[in-house]
Amino acid sequence: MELVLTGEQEELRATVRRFFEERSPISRVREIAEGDRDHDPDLWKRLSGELGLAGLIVPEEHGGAGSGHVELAVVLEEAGRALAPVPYLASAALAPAALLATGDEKAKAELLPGIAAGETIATVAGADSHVTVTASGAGEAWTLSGRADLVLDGAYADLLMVVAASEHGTGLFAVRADADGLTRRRLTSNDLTRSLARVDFAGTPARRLEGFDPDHGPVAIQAVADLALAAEQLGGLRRCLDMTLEYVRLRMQFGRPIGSFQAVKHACADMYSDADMAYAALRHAAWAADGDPDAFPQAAAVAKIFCSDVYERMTAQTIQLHGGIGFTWEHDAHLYFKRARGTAGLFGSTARHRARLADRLGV
Amino acid sequence: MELVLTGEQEELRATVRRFFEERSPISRVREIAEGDRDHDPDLWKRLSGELGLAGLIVPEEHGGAGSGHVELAVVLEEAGRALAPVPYLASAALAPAALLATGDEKAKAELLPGIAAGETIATVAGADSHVTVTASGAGEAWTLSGRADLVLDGAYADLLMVVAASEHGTGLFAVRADADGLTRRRLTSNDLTRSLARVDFAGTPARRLEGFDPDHGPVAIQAVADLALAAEQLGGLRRCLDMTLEYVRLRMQFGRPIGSFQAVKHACADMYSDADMAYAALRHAAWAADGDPDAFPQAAAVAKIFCSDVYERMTAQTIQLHGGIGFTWEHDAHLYFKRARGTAGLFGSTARHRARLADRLGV
Amino acid sequence: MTSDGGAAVDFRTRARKWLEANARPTSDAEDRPRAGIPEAKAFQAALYDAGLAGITWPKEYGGQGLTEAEQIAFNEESQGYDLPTGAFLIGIGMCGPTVRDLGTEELKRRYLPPLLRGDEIWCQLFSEPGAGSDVAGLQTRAVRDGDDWVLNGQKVWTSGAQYCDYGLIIARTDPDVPKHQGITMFIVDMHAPGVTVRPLRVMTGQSPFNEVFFSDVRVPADHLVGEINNGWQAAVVTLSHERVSIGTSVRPSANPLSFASLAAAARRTGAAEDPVIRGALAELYVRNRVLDLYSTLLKQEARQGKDPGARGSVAKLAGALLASYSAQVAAQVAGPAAVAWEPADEDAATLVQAINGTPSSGIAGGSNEIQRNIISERVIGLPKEPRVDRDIPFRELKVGTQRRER
Amino acid sequence: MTSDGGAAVDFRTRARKWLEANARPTSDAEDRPRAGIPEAKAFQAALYDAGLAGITWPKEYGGQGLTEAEQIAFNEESQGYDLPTGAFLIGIGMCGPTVRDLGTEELKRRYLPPLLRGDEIWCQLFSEPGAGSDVAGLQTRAVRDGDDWVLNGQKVWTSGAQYCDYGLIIARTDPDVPKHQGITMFIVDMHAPGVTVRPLRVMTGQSPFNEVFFSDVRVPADHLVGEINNGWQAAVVTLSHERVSIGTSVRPSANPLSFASLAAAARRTGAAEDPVIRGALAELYVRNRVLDLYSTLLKQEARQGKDPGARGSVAKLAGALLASYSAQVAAQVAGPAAVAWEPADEDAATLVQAINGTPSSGIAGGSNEIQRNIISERVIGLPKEPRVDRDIPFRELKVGTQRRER
Repeated sequence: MELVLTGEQEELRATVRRFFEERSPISRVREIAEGDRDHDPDLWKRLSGELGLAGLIVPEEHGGAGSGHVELAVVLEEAGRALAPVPYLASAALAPAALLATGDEKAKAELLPGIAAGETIATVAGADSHVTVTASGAGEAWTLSGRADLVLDGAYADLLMVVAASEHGTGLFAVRADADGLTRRRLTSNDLTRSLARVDFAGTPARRLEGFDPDHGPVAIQAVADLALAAEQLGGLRRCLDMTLEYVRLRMQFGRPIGSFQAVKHACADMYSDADMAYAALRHAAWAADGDPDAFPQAAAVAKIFCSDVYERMTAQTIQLHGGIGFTWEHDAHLYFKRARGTAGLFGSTARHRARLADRLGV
Repeated sequence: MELVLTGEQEELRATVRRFFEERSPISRVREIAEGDRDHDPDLWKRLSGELGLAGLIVPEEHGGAGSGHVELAVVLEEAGRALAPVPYLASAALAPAALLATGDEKAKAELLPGIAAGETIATVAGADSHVTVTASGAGEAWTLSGRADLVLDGAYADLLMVVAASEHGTGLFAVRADADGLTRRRLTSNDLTRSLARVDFAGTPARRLEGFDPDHGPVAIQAVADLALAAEQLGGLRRCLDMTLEYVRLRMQFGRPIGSFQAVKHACADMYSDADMAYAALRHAAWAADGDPDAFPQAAAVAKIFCSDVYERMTAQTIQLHGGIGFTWEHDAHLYFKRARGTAGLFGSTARHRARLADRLGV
Repeated sequence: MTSDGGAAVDFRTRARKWLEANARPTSDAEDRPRAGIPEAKAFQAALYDAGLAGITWPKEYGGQGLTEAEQIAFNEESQGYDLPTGAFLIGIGMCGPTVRDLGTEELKRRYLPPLLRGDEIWCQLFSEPGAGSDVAGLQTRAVRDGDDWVLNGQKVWTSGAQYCDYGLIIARTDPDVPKHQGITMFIVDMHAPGVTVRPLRVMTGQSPFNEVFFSDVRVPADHLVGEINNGWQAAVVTLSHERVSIGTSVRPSANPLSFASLAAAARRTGAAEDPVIRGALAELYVRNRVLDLYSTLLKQEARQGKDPGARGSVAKLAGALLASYSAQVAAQVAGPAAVAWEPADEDAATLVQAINGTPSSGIAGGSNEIQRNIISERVIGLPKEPRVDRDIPFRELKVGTQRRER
Repeated sequence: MTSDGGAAVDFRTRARKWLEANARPTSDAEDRPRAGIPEAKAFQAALYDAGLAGITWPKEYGGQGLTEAEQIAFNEESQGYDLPTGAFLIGIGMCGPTVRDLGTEELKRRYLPPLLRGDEIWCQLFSEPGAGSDVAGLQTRAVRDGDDWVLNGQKVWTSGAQYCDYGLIIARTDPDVPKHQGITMFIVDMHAPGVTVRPLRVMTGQSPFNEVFFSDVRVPADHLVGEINNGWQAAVVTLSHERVSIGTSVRPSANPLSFASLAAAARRTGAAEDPVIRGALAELYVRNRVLDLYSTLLKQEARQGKDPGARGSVAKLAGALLASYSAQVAAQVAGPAAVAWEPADEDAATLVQAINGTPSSGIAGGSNEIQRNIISERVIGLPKEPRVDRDIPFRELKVGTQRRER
């Protein structure tokens, strides 16, 4: 087990943080969010182009960087910290994970290069192993029916990878944005910095991917989804800790910085402890993805459960310790508060994660 | 709704408190508890005789005081505060409540006077509407089979009122301590100040009480059980609050009373708030028993759930704020800590109470 | 449950009849839009003209000169109604009583009758960006100039400032003494030149409060309430009326985070079948119920002459913690619908807006931390912490964030 | 996962072989009684004689003079074994290192070799009834008399005092200076006249600690560790070794409150079918697991040269909170069996005893409140609170409860 980042990984973090600070300051994030736009195309272009990060975990043979999940987690932490309005989680984590969970070399060769280049924005419907879409057909003629909910960036993605049930067990299907019988509606998301869609399939033609294990495939996708979300959460919650610690040092009441009052100090100590332990949980999940694949789904679930709870507590306390200013629209705290609650409920609630973990642990 | 005690009720409290302080100081409680005795017969004699409190809710026609449940709750609060080793809850609350839930005037006339005088120590098996004993027979020839667990004072009571299932629905049965086929074993109780028994019935002859409604009877008994336990809990948790507030004023560390540190102050504020609200919840349940009988079972459940949780938190915090001394055997805190956990699990766990309350509320 | 004397019985009957004829039952509340200011003013004027406003206030200032018994009777009778009196609560509950207690005879005669009749609406101007929990750290200045005082500074969290006519403001009149000793209270005309009201948007997306800026706003010297430099004591009077006012105020109708609303939602969505959620809903019921019972207990004790002291802070704190718990249960009940919803799904939008509003409950009206200070010091009587700002001239004190402009 | 150099590989092999031959695997732990002191002493002597004790200690004081790499190798190899070395942990982990760091050459040569070999067992004597969180408020006095110091006072929470040979004690040598400045550390012979050890019964019914009374106990003047009146700094050294020691100590075997134990119990009783309990068990697993991972992270960072600073307090605090949560889950899982049980039901008795022991985790070794102070001040760097006792002579300070005898 290796929980300490290498120097290169820390450098990657510094680079990505600087990139987001320069290219996607919070004023820009708000502009996108309040303008009700799906994402920031310019930022996405730079992130995939200049930094080449869209293909981070895509193998080099398919135009990617062939890096590991530790690097992926680092980028997602920074994206979560910046609330960056880009489809990074969907297109650089979920979609490649889904494709790589198949043995369909032809599909990989066709689809991954566009994803790695950032030219194809891709996402996954049904990443939470809660399959609500059914597939029927055979050979190359398949159609999908049903509804997938809370599909990340689903309203504007170019390519949807859909986990669907069929007579042959659960399969993975690729659907183009312009397919017939495909209806995508952007939902009103409480987390303004996140684009979520409801996607309806009505006899929608789809391509079935080969070599997708009905049992392990969905678990593999869910594991990456859990890791990716937890990484975003960790980045966000560490940002909240930073802003709170800065504020309690600065804010004077009763002739003292409020951070000198024991009640505030102890609240900060709990926040720090939570964040420091969440960091360990996330590091382990990211390491396990490549270092101990059998343990990965469970490690990712642990990280998702822990980070979800910490993020919710952290954002509530961030507002509480900021007092009135923390409750205003102009302050950033509410963006994180809503992101925390939005992500805790993505890819399965924390309660459902716990129930599944209990199953896995043989309780 | 009347939540404020009358002057007479407050006087009753003062009298009972003084009685326990004089007759059952904690040194005496420990003597009984560590001596592994079931109860303090002398204390019980005085409580029923001198004070006449064993028959508090028994109607005057049957030798009791004919008082209300508000008075009963006041006495139970003081018994809980003193951890008094007497079968008051079982014999003065549960057993009369069970008998009064019947229409069996003959049985009442025969049994209540002895209970009211404190000469018959009585208890109820199955007070938590979780019926595990079955009855068979007809007319005056009934026998009981099965096991009742955690029967309060069941190892030495003279009379057991047993809630049991029969072909005619749930009924109430009276069993004498010397009945055939009756096995009673005192259990090791974590709460040293409480005597609990496992009672096995094997074709045990029993007397069936008339006019016990199979639906409402058990609910009525459970309501009194909930109220009585909650009252004991309230008395105990208020004692813990008192001892903690006294200690944090007295204990000097870092040149200050520890009660001047904000973390300790805020912990005390939460404890005080919990206790003050628990008081309101209990007062309402006690009032409802006579003042709004339809609302009583729900009010009693609310009080039991709330007081159980507060008592558990309160006793844990009492030890925490006392520091090391609070963890010693010689300090009283652990007696209350164990009582809190013991009572939270009596007559149905808090989780089961919540589930039942959800049913009742039509969730 | 009522135990009025003879006169109070007559009063109760009169109130009941008037309410039946003029007020709308709470049960209709959801079907109708909230009353606007003109409608509210008309209602309050009618209430006043019917002799049902300012029930316990002296007659010479527009009140009815009756007793607490009549006030209680009115409160009880009005419980089934949704009275559109929200805009007047601060004026009648806090500002008016302060003027009544501390104002000059001229001020009382001039301002109290129109205040009670709803002809003039009032707001309260205490909080500042740099003075939140530490209200006495306020920086708004008032400097004497001829027959006037000249106000400069900023207030915040002001409810209703956009439609108010007068405000009760505290400002610093002597920065060379410790902070509590150099504050004075004034009545300020909200329509005066130099007063700017700006809505303050909060995290729910709504703007229920305002920022108010004062730029060389002139206040006549006779509009001072209480003594010069004694404004902190005056503010304490105002806040003590706030406590009473909160205790007797009308309930909000149709709270989406109430047990009833969430239980109904859980039945609708099937979440009620989940044992974990059932347990959470039962617990929510318990906490709601116990807090209600606690408020009742305090009221019943008060009626029997037992001063609740600062125990109102227990209810305030418990309410904030309950709001936070309610939001958690709501998110469990709503499930994915609390994350994102069809734009047309107003139920989801309303629920999430309520969830987003809960963080304010631990801050507004005194933070949880301040309530715990109050409970531990004023109710329990634990020692105060060492204070570092008691004896320092305000001028030398650091206040707020005082961060350099970036 | 091991990356030893050549010499360390040899060492590892040697350690592995010795352990295989001499130690008992953890899996056997539940079947056998705990080792008594004579058995433990024999084991430690064999370990020492095999060159496996004091691995990183200097050779001249009985150590092996090897590096941290060999220590890590030994720790890793011994993980599958239940070593009966508990009685020596305080001596080897805390007292010994303090003597090594601060003691005179004579003291080191006299005391360290038998300490490492387990021939002499040590205890630590810091806490007092009046000095819990505030250790520096200690009242035990040491007064110089000829060539000796004479000790009077009481210590408490002393592990192993009933079988210890020597103790590291701090006592007040100058009450006329502020409390931190008048403390001195000594080595005291636990068999000396005037030392009384009394077992201290705790709420579990067990007596894992002792009270130790000192009545005119004479300590030779050369048994002072560090400088006179510099004992507080010496105590800080001891406690810093405690942190490291806790970090590398052996796990308790078969914890009845662990996830594994409680999950097994839940399967046995059927409680595992209750969705509420399933969720609680999963959450318990998560918190256990994350705390383990956090400890691993700190260790891995330390190996890479990143000082963990006071972040050990995060793990300490989290461990205490976890113990409390575990006790809650245990009570849920056990249900009625946690209330009362058949006298012969040892599983229930063991579980409840474990539940009864959890309150100590938030107190012993520094309370949760103290840990939060440390985290906020030493890790985060938030300002210290105003201190009222820094500059006052100890003599004038109030300490403990100082309650009048009743």
